[in-house]
Amino acid sequence: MDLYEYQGKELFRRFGIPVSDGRLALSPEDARQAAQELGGAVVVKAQVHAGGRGKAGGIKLAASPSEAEARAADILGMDIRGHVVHRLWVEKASEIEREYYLSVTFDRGEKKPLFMLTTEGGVDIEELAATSPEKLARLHVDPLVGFHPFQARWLCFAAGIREPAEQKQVIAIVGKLYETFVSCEAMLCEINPLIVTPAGEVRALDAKVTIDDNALYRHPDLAELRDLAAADVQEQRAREKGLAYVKLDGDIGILGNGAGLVMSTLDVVAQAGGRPANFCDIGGGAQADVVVGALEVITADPVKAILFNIFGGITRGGEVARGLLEALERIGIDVPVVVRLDGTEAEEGRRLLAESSPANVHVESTMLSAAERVVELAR
Amino acid sequence: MDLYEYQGKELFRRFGIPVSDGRLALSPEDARQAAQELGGAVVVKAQVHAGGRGKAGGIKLAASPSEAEARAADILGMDIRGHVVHRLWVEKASEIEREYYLSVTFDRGEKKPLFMLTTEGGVDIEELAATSPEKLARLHVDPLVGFHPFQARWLCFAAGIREPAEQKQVIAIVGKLYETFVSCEAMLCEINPLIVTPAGEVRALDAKVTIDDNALYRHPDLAELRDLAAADVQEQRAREKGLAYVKLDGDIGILGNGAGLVMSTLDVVAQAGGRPANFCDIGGGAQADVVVGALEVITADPVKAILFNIFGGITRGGEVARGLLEALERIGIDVPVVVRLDGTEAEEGRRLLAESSPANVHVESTMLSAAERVVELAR
Amino acid sequence: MAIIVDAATRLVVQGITGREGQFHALRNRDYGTNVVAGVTPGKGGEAVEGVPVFDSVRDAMAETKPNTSMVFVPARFAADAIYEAVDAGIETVICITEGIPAHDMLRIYNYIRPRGVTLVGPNCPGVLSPGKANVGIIPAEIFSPGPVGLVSRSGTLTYQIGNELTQLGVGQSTIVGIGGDPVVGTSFIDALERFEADPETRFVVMVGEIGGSEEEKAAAFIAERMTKPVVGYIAGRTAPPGKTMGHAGAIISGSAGTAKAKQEALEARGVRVGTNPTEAARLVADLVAGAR
Amino acid sequence: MAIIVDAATRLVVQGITGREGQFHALRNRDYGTNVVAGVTPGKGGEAVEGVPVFDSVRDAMAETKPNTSMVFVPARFAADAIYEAVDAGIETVICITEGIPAHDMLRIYNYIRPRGVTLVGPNCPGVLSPGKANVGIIPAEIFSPGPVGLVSRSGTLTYQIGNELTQLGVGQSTIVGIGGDPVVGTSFIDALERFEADPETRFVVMVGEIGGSEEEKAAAFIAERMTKPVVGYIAGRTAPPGKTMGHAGAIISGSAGTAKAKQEALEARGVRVGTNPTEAARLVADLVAGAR
Repeated sequence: MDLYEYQGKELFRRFGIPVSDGRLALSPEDARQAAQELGGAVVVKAQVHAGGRGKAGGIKLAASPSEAEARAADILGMDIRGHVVHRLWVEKASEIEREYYLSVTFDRGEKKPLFMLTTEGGVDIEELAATSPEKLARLHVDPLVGFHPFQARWLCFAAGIREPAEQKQVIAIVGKLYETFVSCEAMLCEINPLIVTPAGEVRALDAKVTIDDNALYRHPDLAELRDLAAADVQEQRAREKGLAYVKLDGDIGILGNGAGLVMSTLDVVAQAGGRPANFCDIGGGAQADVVVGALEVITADPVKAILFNIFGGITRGGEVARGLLEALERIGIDVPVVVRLDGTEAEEGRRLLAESSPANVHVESTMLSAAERVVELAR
Repeated sequence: MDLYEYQGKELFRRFGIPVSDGRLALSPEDARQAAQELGGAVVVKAQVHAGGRGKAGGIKLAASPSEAEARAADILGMDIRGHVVHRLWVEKASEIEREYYLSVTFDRGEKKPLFMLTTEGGVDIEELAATSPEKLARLHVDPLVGFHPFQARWLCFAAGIREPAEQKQVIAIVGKLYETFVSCEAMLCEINPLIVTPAGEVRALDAKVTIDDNALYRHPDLAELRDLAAADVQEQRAREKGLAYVKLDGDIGILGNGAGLVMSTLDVVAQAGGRPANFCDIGGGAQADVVVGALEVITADPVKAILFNIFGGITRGGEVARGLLEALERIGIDVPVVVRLDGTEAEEGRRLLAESSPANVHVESTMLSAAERVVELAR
Repeated sequence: MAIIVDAATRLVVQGITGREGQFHALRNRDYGTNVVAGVTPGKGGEAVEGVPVFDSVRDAMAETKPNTSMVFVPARFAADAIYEAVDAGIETVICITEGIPAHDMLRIYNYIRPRGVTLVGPNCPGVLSPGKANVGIIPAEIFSPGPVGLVSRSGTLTYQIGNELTQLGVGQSTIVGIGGDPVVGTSFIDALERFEADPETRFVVMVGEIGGSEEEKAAAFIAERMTKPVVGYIAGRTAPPGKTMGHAGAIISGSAGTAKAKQEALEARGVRVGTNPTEAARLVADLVAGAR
Repeated sequence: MAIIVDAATRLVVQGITGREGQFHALRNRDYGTNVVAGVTPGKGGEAVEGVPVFDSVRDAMAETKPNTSMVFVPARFAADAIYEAVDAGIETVICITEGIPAHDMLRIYNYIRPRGVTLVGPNCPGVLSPGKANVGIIPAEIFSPGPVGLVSRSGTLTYQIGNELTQLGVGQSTIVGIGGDPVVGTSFIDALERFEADPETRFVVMVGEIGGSEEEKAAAFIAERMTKPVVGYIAGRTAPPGKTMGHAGAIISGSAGTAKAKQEALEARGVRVGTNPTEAARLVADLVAGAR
């Protein structure tokens, strides 16, 4: 789960990482009010889960409340890389002397948390890592032993931060960021930029925090943020049904069991010349009702045909067929449904479908032929 | 630092370990009031850092507020193994079906926290470990990996606690006790007895918690308890001066550098037929003012003579001699002081003493001769 | 020989009295796996169709000497179950459970590695050595003994490719589902290393997907350390960046973790990569036929 | 040879710019110890009487290749300093600092042990191998080279006994102050094991005190594994129970940890125990004389 900047900053504040004062605004009036309360110049920032907000015009300076209102009106409703702006964060404008970059994330290869710090702030970190790795201080933390202050000191020295007062603040922020990372079970905590003001104060000017979905049950306070953060109502509905669902931009609904198989199904449909409308994984061991729910979700997208690709292990073909038949009856699906059933109890499933033989259900015996058939039927 | 039962229970409550409702009482009137507020039968319990309170008459049942007042009057001022009762804990009386024992402590040999659980509650745990080790479930926790619920389950099964509802409560208490142990940096957290009520509720009926003195700087809330817990004003004064001081019951003041050397000095004084009045370790690298402070502390006890045993490493003989001379002048010590100086700058110290040569200062060249001399002078 | 599970496997099933746990424990036993015990706290002394159930892995160890554990307990209790297995002296833990928090797995990984414990998963279909033992939920009937080692981040995709191989008359030495989570106990490299050392394995299929850089690392490992031919397939060629595709680990972050980058990394090291499961299976079948 | 420190020691001093750190670093160097570097964060690039100072142990390692660290930083920062030393690849850490929280030491101990790092202390006077190297605060002038290994929980008591030995004409191979805290990195057994293996050590004196059961364990170790004669002394024969006698670890809990119990455990295993430092020194001198 990705947090919005303002949610991430609220977390930072809770863990003692300095951030600027600000207010959430849902309307231009809110923004005016926020600017008034904050006093002085403010920055109006679009709250969307997309990079490059600044370049896209989603971040504007405003010298007065009325200017803040006008900028908010400009930004609200903007489409930034497919994300419509519904929320703004209005915060006190900061004077910036220098911009750094600091993050802690999962190093999936090393299986350890990885800190990265550079004084080349504001840049693309992947690019920096590729072109000037010597400018990027990297440090792994042993998750059993935890973080120790010497590591923060070493990061500072390695990144070339030597001014004592500044170093002291950065060291404290590194420690608190690790605490945030572990306490909130984050997959990523990124501050880009971490700024130094002309007065020498170090502060997080942005916040990018991703929380592990699997850990949310231990963090009801963070789980609540999800509902607010949910970019897509349909994705949320699918999640509530225990489905992994991703909206795509084509017209063929894709449903299968197991993330790898569904991804592969998208690939073969694309190879056959079709465009998937979504990705829907019913997971392992799904019962008929889950299949019904999944069909409800994917038919909420405008689909011309549906591909049903099941290779049962823990999932049983009979259950899947029963779910499909039930859904046809209950939801009234009239687009063609291509079904490919293999693995556990596949014969049983195929038998059930053959017995009932609904007009719009087409059974195929291989994944490739099923993909070709559904593309054909979607034309 | 040992906590009183009521302080330990307050900690337990904070960490979610069930304890009985109770009130602190400093007078019989307090006890009456407490009993009134709690309602029903109460137990009046002496708050002292000594075992065997019950046998000594320091724990009494009271059926009514007036009875509680009377029992409080009996107990306040009692001397329990050298500890005068100044505080009472008045708590709701518990019905007891069974008594267990649960603790987590430092296993100094294994260098790991050690849990002990037995259903043979209320007994002396050392004795049980010696006579019926099979009745004592013992389990070490890896401090880097932390505690895991399976360990609590295993403890329960090993101790023979099998009733599911009871087991569930004990498992929860084990987890919370570990949390208390680690969060408060305790050296010992002991619940003896851990009771099961006829209704099947599991609760801590006593609390023995020892906090690591060295960690108190990280726990200001616990450090505050120390002032309340301080059994001996003099020990507290010594601690404030950075001295390790223990009051004993003889008449020879003992001062030295290093705990081992001071302990050894007590031993040789005893071998020479003397009785030490105290143990005072000025530590390593003490300056003259520390020596003065130490002499202030040990002369507050009724001493007939003082033995000064210094073998300097980090401690310098000159500083010690200067401190002694300053103390003689400032505090006006008139009892004989036997001095043995060796190690770093011992010559300098001996020279300073010889130059000043106060009438009551006797320099000896060995530890044994110094011990013999001070015993002689104390007669 | 095969790898990870074989005729020497003595299996304890943690969570054996749960619905799925029982179903698969018995299915594994029916296949021929030596299921020596089950563990469900509080049900010690019971039995599941002849498999004795213990309160703890320690008890199961004392009585039945298992060397391998299959973890089938719910996500909230699974990390605890893994620690329990390791603490009791289990050498190989195969964790089927899905949804274990990543920070838990991070600690578990760093805990087990220096102790020499093999962990497969979590969120994986298990390990099957056709004709020898099956530990997990892999439908054994679609596989057959043979020379091809199969390692995959995806369960159903493994069945898909295994099925195609079997239809082409090519059997398998061991099928390892390493799981789709960001932190898994056995990586591609760990599995490849074992296949390289296993005399019964002569070819390897590696089924990757978007996210992370394990396939890229495996490519380097294959080039430097493998003598046996490897065929690859990467799922998610059309997945959009920034979206988690079902598996928590299947996400393209920025420009990293794309199927294209992975395929290129493999091909640059001489690994043949199929563009779909059918093509990958055919590439292997051609290799096997060529070697005959 | 000697144990723990010797002519091969290359010392980095953590906290070298502090008052005591500087004093003892230079004193150790004057004795002949090879002090190659100091570390004080923020003072990298400076020097203390010719000893280069670095910002981190990692930097010191890169430039001067120390193998041993002496930790002289305040208690609140000492645990961090030990982790830093180990992380940088230091093999032997001698921690003089007093007052480190016990839970910190518990974690450090369990961290360093599987990594094969030797930790002496904390809250200890250090290690001296007369004529070779001195790391710590032991006043070297009261010791002289010879056949007796000395290990002790107490600093000043060690000086006392060392002094008496020297006056009796008996020199020492190495003096190890293991420290008086409840959790120390090197136990009596660890030191005894090294003395047993050290050809230059022919006799051992072990100076214990009340609290814990390390002396009892050492007694068993001596009986089972030591061929060299050991003489003991236990301080605190008259200490009352339940009182912490200066050292955090020196406390009699219930009936455990008394000097009497320790002395009996040692004597039961054939270790001669002196009732005071002078007597202990004489017992050793007699042994040495007898062996001549």
